[in-house]
Amino acid sequence: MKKLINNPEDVVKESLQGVALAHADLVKVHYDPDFVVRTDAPVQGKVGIISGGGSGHEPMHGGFVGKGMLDAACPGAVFTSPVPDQMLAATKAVDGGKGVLHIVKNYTGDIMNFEIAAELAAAEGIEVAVVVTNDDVAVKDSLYTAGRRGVGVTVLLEKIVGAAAEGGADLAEVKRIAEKVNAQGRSMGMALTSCTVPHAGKPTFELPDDEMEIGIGIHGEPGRRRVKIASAAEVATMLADPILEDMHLQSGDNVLAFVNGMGGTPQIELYVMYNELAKILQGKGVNITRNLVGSYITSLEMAGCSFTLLKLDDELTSLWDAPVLTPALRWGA
Amino acid sequence: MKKLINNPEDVVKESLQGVALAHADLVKVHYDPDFVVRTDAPVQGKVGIISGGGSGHEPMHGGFVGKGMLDAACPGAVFTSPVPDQMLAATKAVDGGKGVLHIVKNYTGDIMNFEIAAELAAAEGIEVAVVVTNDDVAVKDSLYTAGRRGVGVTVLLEKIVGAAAEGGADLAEVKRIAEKVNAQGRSMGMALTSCTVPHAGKPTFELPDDEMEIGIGIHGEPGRRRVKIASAAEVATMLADPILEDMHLQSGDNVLAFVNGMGGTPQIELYVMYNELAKILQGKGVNITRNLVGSYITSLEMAGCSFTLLKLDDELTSLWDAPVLTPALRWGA
Amino acid sequence: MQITAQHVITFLETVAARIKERRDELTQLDSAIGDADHGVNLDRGFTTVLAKLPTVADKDIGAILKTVGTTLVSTVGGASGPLYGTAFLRAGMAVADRFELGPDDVAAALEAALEGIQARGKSTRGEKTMIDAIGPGVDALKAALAAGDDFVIALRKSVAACEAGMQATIPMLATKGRASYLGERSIGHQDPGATSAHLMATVMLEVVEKA
Amino acid sequence: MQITAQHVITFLETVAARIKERRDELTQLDSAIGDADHGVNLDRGFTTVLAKLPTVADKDIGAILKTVGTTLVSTVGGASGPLYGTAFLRAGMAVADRFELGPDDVAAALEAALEGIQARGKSTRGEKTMIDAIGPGVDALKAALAAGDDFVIALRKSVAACEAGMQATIPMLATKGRASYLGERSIGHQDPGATSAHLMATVMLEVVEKA
Ligand SMILES: Nc1ncnc2c1ncn2[C@@H]1O[C@H](COP(=O)(O)OP(=O)(O)O)[C@@H](O)[C@H]1O
Ligand SMILES: Nc1ncnc2c1ncn2[C@@H]1O[C@H](COP(=O)(O)OP(=O)(O)O)[C@@H](O)[C@H]1O
Ligand SMILES: [Mg+2]
Ligand SMILES: [Mg+2]
Ligand SMILES: [Mg+2]
Ligand SMILES: [Mg+2]
Repeated sequence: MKKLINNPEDVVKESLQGVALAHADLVKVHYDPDFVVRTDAPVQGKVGIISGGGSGHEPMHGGFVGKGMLDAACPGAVFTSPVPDQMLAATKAVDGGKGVLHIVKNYTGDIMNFEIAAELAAAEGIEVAVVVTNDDVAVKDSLYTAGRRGVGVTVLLEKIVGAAAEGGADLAEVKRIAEKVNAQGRSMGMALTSCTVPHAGKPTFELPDDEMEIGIGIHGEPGRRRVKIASAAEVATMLADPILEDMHLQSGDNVLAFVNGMGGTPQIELYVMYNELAKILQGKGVNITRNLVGSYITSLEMAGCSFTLLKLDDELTSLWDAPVLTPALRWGA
Repeated sequence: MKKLINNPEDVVKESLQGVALAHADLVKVHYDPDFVVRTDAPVQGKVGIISGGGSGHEPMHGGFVGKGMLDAACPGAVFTSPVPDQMLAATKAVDGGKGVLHIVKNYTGDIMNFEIAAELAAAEGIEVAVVVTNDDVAVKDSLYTAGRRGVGVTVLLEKIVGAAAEGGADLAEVKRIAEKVNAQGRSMGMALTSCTVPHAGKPTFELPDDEMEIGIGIHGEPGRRRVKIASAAEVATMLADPILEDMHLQSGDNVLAFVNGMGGTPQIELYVMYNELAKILQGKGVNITRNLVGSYITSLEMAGCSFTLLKLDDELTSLWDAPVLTPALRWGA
Repeated sequence: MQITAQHVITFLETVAARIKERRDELTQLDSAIGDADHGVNLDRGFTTVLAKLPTVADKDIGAILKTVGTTLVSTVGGASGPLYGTAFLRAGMAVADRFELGPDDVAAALEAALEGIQARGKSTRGEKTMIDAIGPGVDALKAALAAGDDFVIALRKSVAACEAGMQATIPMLATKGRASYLGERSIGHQDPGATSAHLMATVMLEVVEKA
Repeated sequence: MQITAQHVITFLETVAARIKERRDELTQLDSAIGDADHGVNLDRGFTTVLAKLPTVADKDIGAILKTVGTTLVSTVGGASGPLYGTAFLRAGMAVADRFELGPDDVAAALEAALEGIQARGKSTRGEKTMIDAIGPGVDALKAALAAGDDFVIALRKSVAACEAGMQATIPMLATKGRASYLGERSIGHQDPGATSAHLMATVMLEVVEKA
């Protein structure tokens, strides 16, 4: 295993220490239980926004803590959802008296650990609302299964909902907007290579030189199907088609197009993919009015990318444009 | 070769098309000769700042075009310095009547191609000044060799000099500041893996699973020596020691610490490395008063990182803090 | 025969040791249809449990099991943390204040644990989870005791049923947990949680056999 | 014998074809001590040259060579672009307005090319570059012609010297170009530019032999 780390057990903590040192102006890091929190938390009179999940997806979520986005983020072990103690402590740390929204990606572990934390927080008299993201069209949805995974939309949702809370929206309003974003966004991802969980020491799956995985999540899990490697144009179609089928976008609709790198894919390739996605949407008469290109929700060093489309209206557009000041996303400030 | 591309020949152009579509608010892309240029170029009465180099180092340089940084960037083929036609056209496009600074990384090819462009621009009556970055301590410097490579300092220099030009400094002043930054900055890099030039189709060098290259540049070239893989703490020492030996920093000095990813290294590892670097500098009594952590000057999908230290004074600090609005670096705007 | 708090401590110590031994095997199983952390998750949790045991050595069995449950919830994370945590919590509640347990008490505690997992996981049998190993194990234990089997015999039958249930997860299509994301591709792999559940069952048998 | 513009065109067409054939070999050499693009760079340049030849077919040799030079400068990039570009430009200036060249004219053009490369590259022999192949080749040609050798014989000696110079780059420590960054590790590899220079020399010989 080739990684710039010390002991696999210490990766998450040492990386958090680096974040604390590099971004002391924006965030503080609390240890045991671990969470990254805005330096000015709790912001009185503002709905608190927290998220969390396994580590290995950086910059998500810790990189999104700051003014206009998250109040706190709870990093679990690599690819392992955090424990309730973290979310409870973070919820208390960001509660400004107007309640706290938990942004949870739809994974059994995340759901259950946040659930327990919410129960405990409620017991301590903190009003908690929950939004679950489940935008991954690679997974067939059904009442009887774990349902779709939460992936790329989570990043966009954290930005938009963070802006709403910063703007003074109350908990119910923040939750409404959060659910709207989740309802209007869809994602699909692919991998050219696997990734290696530090404590596992070897790649989660083996992928021959001439094959790729289509329909992966963000935990190094294999995808829905394995196919021969193909051109950027073909890959773009494999990712965009299922999203478009699911979203029923009309010609003339406006979208935010998010081309995300999985961690080991260089920018030059992400822009090639963005170019392909733009061509596809242009063909459908869909307007890209906002975009995001970069590695924001990753699977360690996995090579690959994901597409996320979010249908925009004036409300979501202006919330997206609102200032944000975090280690990983920053504009207007 | 596993890459999200179409034809290797088209990677650079298609990636530029993606950039043009994604960042139309900030930059325009001119083709044949290729260069990325500020939408509002030429800015009258401002010194123009251009840079350029082989592609495959993204976001450098195209991602640094915009208000407060570069006026234009000239991307060559992957790892191949651009041709004089590009720099000549870019120089003309950004000339606001106060002359143009060429920021050139010290590679034989870059030097010669910029040299020819400068000769041609001068012939057309445009005043051109040149600064050559050569901050890589991995290379032994000497009058009789090609000298040190320009690496990480180039990113910091483009930001700082861009701020100076935006602030109204004249060409001589801009050149003075550029040379000061280059004189006060040093870098050293390492690779865990090689990278694959698209048209070459296979890794530039083979690296066993238990070895790494120390003292690499940014073109996938092998480094000065090959050693067994080591812990983050040990790697940090291998990179920081030669820099510190060369810089003679005093206890109490202020520096900008830049931990750069080579393209395939995830953020979680970069922050672990930043944590190690911070410990080393703390031990020397050197204060990190500014920092940058991320993949800003890369070698395609190479896994690895580089350290760059820049000695700061009030002038450089305030120029670093000045607003910048580019696709890859943005604050205060 | 009676199970004492000391037996429970021995059970927990042995489970912790066994998980450390089989940590990589469990993680490997999770690589195939999950995210390669199950063994690491449980090892992290039970290592902490081990450290906490001295503080509860003199407590009743219910208190010991509740401490294990909260410790697992607070240290494991993932899906198995809340699930095994809830399991031990519910088991502990089922035998609150007791310093000795008879076979039926053990069966009742295990049944409470099973219900706790199903409630927390919103899952039923046949979804390719730990429940597919625990469920049959609990059924077999109850049936054997009802039929008058001696405790050790009954536990042997229980472990056998548990093992069969674990193996039965191989051909199953997962509809819960990460494995469900693989759809058809989840078929043909043994569920990691079912495997760790079977590990605990075998340790329980060993401890009782030695009792 | 005399070299005509048509011979020069044939030379350029053959060089372009040969570089395409050996593109990957040249790139491989550059992988070892450079950045794996030399073959690709020259192929890009000479493919454009090929496309431009028809526009200069009726021009004098000087004009043809100057067009080649500017085309290489404008399309190759890297170190070899300005270097070979300057070489052809200087050669073209040396034989401006000429439609036919004698052996001494060719030698003069090649010497001008060599000086152009050294001026642009600020390099001398022994630094593990293309100069180490071109230099000896030019020397041998001049010496042989001075000794009264027939042109073909002289060119054969020149190519032989060029080849020896190319091979002599293998044990050299690079002090110019990317290879210099490798320090000691540059030793033991043949220089890509010296190799492409030798390729052009052999093509020149072939063309003249057929002339
Ligand atoms: N809804 C559920 N009900 C019961 N057991 C479940 C459920 N979801 C997952 N599991 C069990 O949890 C195991 C995975 O645990 P672990 O790998 O530690 O957590 P994660 O899946 O979050 O990485 C699975 O093998 C399965 O047996
Ligand atoms: N200063 C120099 N003088 C003469 N030849 C040089 C010089 N620097 C490099 N070269 C030649 O250029 C060749 C490399 O060309 P190429 O790979 O196309 O450019 P780059 O090195 O920029 O990638 C080297 O093999 C060497 O022969
Ligand atoms: Mg997990
Ligand atoms: Mg090159
Ligand atoms: Mg798991
Ligand atoms: Mg080269």
